Amino acid sequence: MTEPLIALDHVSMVFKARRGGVKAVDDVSLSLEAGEVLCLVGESGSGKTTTGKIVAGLLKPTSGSVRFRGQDIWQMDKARFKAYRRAVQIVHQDPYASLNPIHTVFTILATPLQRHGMVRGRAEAVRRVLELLETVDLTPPESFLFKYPHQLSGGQRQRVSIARALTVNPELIVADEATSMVDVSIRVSLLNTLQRLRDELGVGFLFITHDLAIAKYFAWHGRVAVMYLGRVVEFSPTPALINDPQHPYTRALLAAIPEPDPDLTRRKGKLQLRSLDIPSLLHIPPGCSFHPRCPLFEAGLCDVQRPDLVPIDEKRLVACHVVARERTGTIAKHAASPVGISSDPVIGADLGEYGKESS
Amino acid sequence: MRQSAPVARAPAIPQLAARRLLGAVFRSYALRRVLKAALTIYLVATLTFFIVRLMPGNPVDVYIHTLISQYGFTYDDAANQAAALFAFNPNEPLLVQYWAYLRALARGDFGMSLVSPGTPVTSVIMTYLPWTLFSAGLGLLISFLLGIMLGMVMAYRREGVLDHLLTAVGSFFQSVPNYLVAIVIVVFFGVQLGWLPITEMRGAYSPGMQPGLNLAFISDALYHAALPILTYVLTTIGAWMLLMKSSTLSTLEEDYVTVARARGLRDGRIMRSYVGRNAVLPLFTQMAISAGFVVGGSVVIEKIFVYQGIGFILLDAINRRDYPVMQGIFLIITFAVVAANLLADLLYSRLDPRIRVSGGE
Amino acid sequence: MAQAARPGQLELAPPGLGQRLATAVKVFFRLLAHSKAGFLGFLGVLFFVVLALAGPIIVPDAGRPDMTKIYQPPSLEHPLGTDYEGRDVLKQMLRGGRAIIVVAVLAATLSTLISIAFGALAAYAGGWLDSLIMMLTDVVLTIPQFPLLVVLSAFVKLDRPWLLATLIALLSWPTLLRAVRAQVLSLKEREYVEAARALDLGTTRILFGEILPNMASYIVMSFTIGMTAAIYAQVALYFLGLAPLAGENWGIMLNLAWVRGAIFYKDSLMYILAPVLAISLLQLAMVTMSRSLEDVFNPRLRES
Amino acid sequence: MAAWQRSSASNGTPAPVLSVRNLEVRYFTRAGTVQAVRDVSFDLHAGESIALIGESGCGKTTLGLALLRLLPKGARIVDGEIRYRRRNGQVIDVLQLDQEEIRRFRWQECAMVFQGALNALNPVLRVWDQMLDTARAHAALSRDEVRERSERLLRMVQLEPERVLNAYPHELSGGMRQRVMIAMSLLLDPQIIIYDEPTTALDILTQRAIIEVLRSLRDQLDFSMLFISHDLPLAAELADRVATMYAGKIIEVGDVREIFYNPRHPYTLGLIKAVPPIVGELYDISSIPGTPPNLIEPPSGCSFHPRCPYARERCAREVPPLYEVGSLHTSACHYWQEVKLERQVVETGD
Repeated sequence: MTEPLIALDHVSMVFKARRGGVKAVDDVSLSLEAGEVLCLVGESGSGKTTTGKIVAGLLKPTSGSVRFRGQDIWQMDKARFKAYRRAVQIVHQDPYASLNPIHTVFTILATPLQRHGMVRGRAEAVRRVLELLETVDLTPPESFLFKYPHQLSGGQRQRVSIARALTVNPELIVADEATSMVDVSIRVSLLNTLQRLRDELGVGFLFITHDLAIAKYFAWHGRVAVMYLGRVVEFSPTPALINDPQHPYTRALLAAIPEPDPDLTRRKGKLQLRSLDIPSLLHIPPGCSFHPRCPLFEAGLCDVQRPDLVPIDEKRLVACHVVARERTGTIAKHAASPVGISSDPVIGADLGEYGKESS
Repeated sequence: MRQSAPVARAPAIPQLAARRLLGAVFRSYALRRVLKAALTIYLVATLTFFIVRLMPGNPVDVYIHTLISQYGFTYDDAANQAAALFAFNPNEPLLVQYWAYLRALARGDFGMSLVSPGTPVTSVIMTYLPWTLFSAGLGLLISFLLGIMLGMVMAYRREGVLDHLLTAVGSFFQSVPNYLVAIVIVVFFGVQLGWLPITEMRGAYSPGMQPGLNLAFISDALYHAALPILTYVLTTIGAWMLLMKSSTLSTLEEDYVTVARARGLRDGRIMRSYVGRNAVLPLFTQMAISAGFVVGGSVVIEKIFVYQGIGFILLDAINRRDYPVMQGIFLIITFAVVAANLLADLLYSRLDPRIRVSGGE
Repeated sequence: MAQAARPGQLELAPPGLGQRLATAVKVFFRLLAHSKAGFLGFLGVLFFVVLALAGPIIVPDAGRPDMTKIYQPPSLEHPLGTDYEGRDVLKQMLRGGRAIIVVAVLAATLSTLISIAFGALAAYAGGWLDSLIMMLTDVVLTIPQFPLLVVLSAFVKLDRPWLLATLIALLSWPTLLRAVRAQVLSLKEREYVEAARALDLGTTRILFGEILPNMASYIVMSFTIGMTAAIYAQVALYFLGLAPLAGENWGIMLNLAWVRGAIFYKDSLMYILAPVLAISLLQLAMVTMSRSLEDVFNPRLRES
Repeated sequence: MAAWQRSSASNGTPAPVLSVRNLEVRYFTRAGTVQAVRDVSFDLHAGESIALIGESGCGKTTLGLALLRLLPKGARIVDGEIRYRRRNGQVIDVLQLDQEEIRRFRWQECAMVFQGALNALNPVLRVWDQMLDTARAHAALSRDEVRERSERLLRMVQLEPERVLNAYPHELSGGMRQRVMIAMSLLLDPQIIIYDEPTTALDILTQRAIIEVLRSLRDQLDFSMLFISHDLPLAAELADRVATMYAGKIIEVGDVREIFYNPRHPYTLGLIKAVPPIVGELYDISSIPGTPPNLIEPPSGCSFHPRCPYARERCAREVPPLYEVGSLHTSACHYWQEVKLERQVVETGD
């Protein structure tokens, strides 16, 4: 058996806060093969960005281990750590903060090339930088060489960020919401560029997003891990996750997303959550952290015992007592009905009188 | 997520209680500020002790030497004499002296004046401190209030004639050292033009006035303090104005101000409760610097106007090498500035609900 | 991947140093011209620096006391009149700037170095070291600086420029340190710094290549503010007679003019006004210049 | 106040609540004059919900602010009319109101909920004080009346009134703050509420909650809505009619189903193709080539022509009018007949 490229093994991350610790990532285990695309999907506070930084070696987890080709990165010798460091690169969300305003595109791209001895002399640096610019579809590349970041549009800056990640020939790129701050009309072409890197250069991606539509499009042949309050609650191949979600949280998410199709979206019913409020990371509920909002909640079970991420078939993992019991227990009593979709009005129940008397 | 340092390990059990107590202290903004103020005063007191005790040519040795060489004292007699004056005994180990010094300070005992035998430093301070507090405090207050008002006007009328004029005047007086302003006032308005009865305005109040809380005395005190106050106001108002202007400008950009206008609130209400109150908050952090600056400036200003406040006496003590008085005055000045800062901090926490709860910086 | 090694590409070299320098100078002047006050401030500072360098060379000595020419009014021979000993005021003015500016530059350099080193250290190290540095900073910030300086002057003979500068610097670093720390803290969380870490560019390169250049305007501004603070403090010390009145400088002139009663004679008005004006103008020039420096260093404004 | 027109209910269809005609808004900047809103006309009828969609910088937020005359310094309405019909039938021109009249018009007649709402509430005042401020600025309501009304509205948006009214804004989550703003927008019972990106920057489940709240409010209360959003799904979800904006102009208007199933402008088509549905098959998606235009010097003719796959020589020359392309459906494209939405399924789910 070959070792995966990157593996997180029971990784947790606790941040110090004024009032005790904040558990941003809680016992997460993931693994990524070379060239694979894995999407981390979750809302703000789900720990997806922190997980991404742990994978990129920018944060050291408070417990658990991060392995690169089977070796714990925090116990590597210097040379190996450097090799790992270069193998995993990161592309950030904010195109306005991810490039140093005082450097030109050339300096930004040539610095890592020269630092790691990948080019010799200025001429070679220029040639390689032009090549990189062309790779990320910034054409004609010459016109971008000596531009400052503020002279570029948001989409162009993101492309420079990607080119910068490519300077060290990485095997994995952690893309942290890399497309969410550019306009819709430009987003797709950025995604296409990334997809081409995967196909042509064999770069793997840890693609972090809050947008399931993007995850669906970018990782159709890959897998998606859904995170909630620091834990992975569902982990499965993308088509299965989108079309047959298992965890009540995933189902709620999919049911909640408005569709760009009036008929389809209005057919989606109301959310059936027990509470609208997301618990604070300072007070994560005991047992299953989703239990205060979960429609499948069973008292005495979900609020007491923490569900493990368990396989429910050969490809999918779910962390839910009820779903796991139904799918793997004797025989499921009823086919899992799409929980999020229902016509029962839960929200807006007491809107009764106001309309009548409004003057 | 942007928290910085990861927590290492859960604390051991015995530490928990202590940690909880510390936690409670750190959660209370007011308590934290009071502790910080106390710590500052303690550190300054310590610093002062070691300066006085350890500097080359420290006053105790100088005094003992003087007694021996000029008055023929034996070393022991001289040392005893010095001990009485300095509130510590130079023959004892340093740490014992330090402890005695701290205990004396806690009792409010600053020792005795060297130059005027029999006068406790405390009484010197009590005689002159009120006048500095009065003039510098009033100057600071007037300058702050006037500054934020003018700053808001400048922001509301930005790029207008008034804005440009006030910016120019404000920058000018902010740059020019306050004692130069005082000198110019004395030279021009006092001596050359003779518009101001500069000699008559000297002192903290007119000779023969009975100090008391009556109108006649207060107006007399104001008359004597007018020039120092004017100088403080002129030289600090520029900073307040410019700070308030930029703070107001950025507050005007805030969403809640646009929303308040969308809500149809009256302009006056928006200006006071939505713009003004939020814009003034960042200025409180400048109070530390400003209070220190005004009190520090009082040393020169009081000398120029011959206003008998604590700064005037400090210079006098330095010129006469009256070390206990110097030390006492320096401590009391620091204490006043720390107190002013504490006051500003507490006021700030009253005005900003976010501080009260989270205690963030 | 597209092959970019087309012929003719290799000539595409970045602008040379000379060209860059020329652009920089052009941009600098355009920006200063953009802010007229800033440009005037810059010219003012330039003037005083030249004066400090050249003054004592042009006027090799200030002349001898001449009791027959005490407090003379301005004349062709003595454009600013004479002092209480009958010496020429203008000559003293021309010679008296150097000492002041030298001490100011020394003090500002030292305090800027202290604040950058310890501010960056606090921000980078974090933890207890950060807490300790910040606690000390807060304490020193609260101590009224000038009274402390005055008290210290009773113990230390301030007869050496570097001694005076050191004392001033030791009291004036806290404001800048806090600013540097806050700036480094925010810069080191920037995404481009994180990307540089991922690219393994090394701490030195990150600190000097990514973080510090973004603080250039800040540092230069603070340096100027440090200088104004140092000028304020030392002139006050001279004026109060707490620093030895040896040599010639504007502070000493101020002191002598005040103490020897020059303020009471109309004829000797220029004797006291000249140093007042010179110091005020120097301070004003530095403050106005530092305000417009922000623009000069902001790359966003470089183009168009 | 100039009541220069009375509504005539003679022709059957009631006159619109809001009628915007040829509105022009410009920003006067150092770099030049930005034509943020160009020749915009539309009607909003009672009880109707219109979505104004477009990408950042297309002028949609400026348009929203212009309707309340809340434009920032440097921006000016240079031309046009904004006619508003009061409940009593009196029609006024918003652009002719004096300062005091426009102040009273705001919120009482037309309220606006802003993007994200993270910073829409004054951080130093409790929610209750801000509710009271709003009511006091307009009507002589007693404390108790305001209290009662606020509590009822907060309950309608699924918030606990006692807790929320006593809270400072920072004590509430983003979703709660947005719901407070929605409740506040209803406080004075306005005829029109403008929602500027009401769900942006909120989590998905919170977004859904807001959508449901808005939907149920609409079912029960009598007001018209104008949505401003870059988010197509939100429009699909909540709008009766959709107007697409590009480069400061409205380029297509139509019934929501018409726009989504039968778009007749290449830009609208491009937007729809860039955002496929989540559930179901994987559709082909594509982006619009090029970048949004510079509004200081917008392209000649049809502003979209440099990015348009259907563009011909005429498009660079001739400004397209809003062609009638269907029942109550207009499109500003010379070649609207050729524009057709076709979607390709790339792959089906397992």
